[in-house]
Amino acid sequence: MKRSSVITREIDPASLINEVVSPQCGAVSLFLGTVRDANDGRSVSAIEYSAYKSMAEAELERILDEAEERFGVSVLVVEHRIGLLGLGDVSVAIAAAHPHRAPALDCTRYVIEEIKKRVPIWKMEHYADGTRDWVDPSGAAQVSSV
Amino acid sequence: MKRSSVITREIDPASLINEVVSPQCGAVSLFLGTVRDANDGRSVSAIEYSAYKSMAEAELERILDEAEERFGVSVLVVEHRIGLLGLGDVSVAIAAAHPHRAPALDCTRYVIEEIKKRVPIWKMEHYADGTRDWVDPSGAAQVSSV
Amino acid sequence: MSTVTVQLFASYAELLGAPTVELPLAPGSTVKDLLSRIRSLPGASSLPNAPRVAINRSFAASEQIVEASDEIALIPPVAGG
Amino acid sequence: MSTVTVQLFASYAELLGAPTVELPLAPGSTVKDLLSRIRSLPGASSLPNAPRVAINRSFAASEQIVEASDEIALIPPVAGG
Repeated sequence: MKRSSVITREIDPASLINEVVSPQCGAVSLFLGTVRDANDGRSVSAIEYSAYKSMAEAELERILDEAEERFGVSVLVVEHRIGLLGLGDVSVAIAAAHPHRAPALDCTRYVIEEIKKRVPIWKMEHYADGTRDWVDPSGAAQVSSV
Repeated sequence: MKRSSVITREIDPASLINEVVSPQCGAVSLFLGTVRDANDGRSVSAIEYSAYKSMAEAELERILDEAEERFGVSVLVVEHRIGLLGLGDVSVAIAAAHPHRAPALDCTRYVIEEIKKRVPIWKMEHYADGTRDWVDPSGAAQVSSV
Repeated sequence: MSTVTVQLFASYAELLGAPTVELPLAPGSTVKDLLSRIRSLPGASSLPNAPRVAINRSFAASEQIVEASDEIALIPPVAGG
Repeated sequence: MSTVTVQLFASYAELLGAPTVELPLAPGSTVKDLLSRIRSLPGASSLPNAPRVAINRSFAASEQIVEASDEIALIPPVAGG
């Protein structure tokens, strides 16, 4: 059972856990990305996530297929939220279950690393001082925003 | 905020998540150990966990201190349940939060690996055929049970 | 000569002032050809040297041929998670 | 000569038929000395060669001196998680 989606509603970590827990699996690994109040020394007040939704979902599906192939994890759910998120809100959740712990843990890490590299989702950070900016983790020239 | 305990009530993963999520941390890693329906080719019906409780809690505390020192993770909660657990029940939960994902993930893995090595908790597996046996992951001579 | 629509997102949509641009496409054009056409548009001079391009929802190599029926998008540095 | 109580758990408690055993302790005795006394008890022959010992809720080395006031326990192979 593998599933991924890009959603606008709130992510409910408990329901993801319930979705993957089963008597066949002895280990569940859950990763949550949440909106942090600071980035690069600037005070953040909110983050606006946007996506190329159809490609983001296709790319997530490819990542889950790779994860299954690499780690043998077939119980794997990913949700990425887009829209305006407040501090502490969950932006991404990855839940993996496996009979043994190592594949569940390895798989979760793989999925979050790949999401950060290649899923077409962007964030515009809103700062406490009223300014905002696109986040560019690649370190390429920042495009300054309004 | 670090906390660990050996408990007899049900573990509620959602409440552990709520305990560690904060606007200061962008990453939460949760690991759950659950009761699996099979082990070493035998069909398991339940697992009875017992502990040297005072030492288990002391050892957990030492593990959390080491994890904080190694990974800089100071928001870290561990609960280990003992007693008779049914299939799919959560036996252990580790929740770690950190501003960045790598320390949160590394920390969770460290804690579960150390728990398995040195926290004085034992399981007696109950099998579908009515027999039961102590689990000895060390591979030392199994002490056969009733 | 046909016309293709290129989708723009996030900072790139802001730079070019629109969520899509229409471009003429000569038969046999590659991703690279398309990019040099895009670069001549107003606002596009601030694009990085080799922005990532997706064809039909997959990242494309610069030598890949672009078809008029393709779904084409320019992908700014991603920041998901 | 004083007396110490050794706590037993799980499979070890089952082997020795009790959750604790009382043992005489000569001054200056080490963990190793204690273990050889334990090994002479009924049921203890099935114990592994060097079972882990905890003194005051920490694992102890075999040369550690045992005091009469110590909290002593034999730790079977752990299986938490």
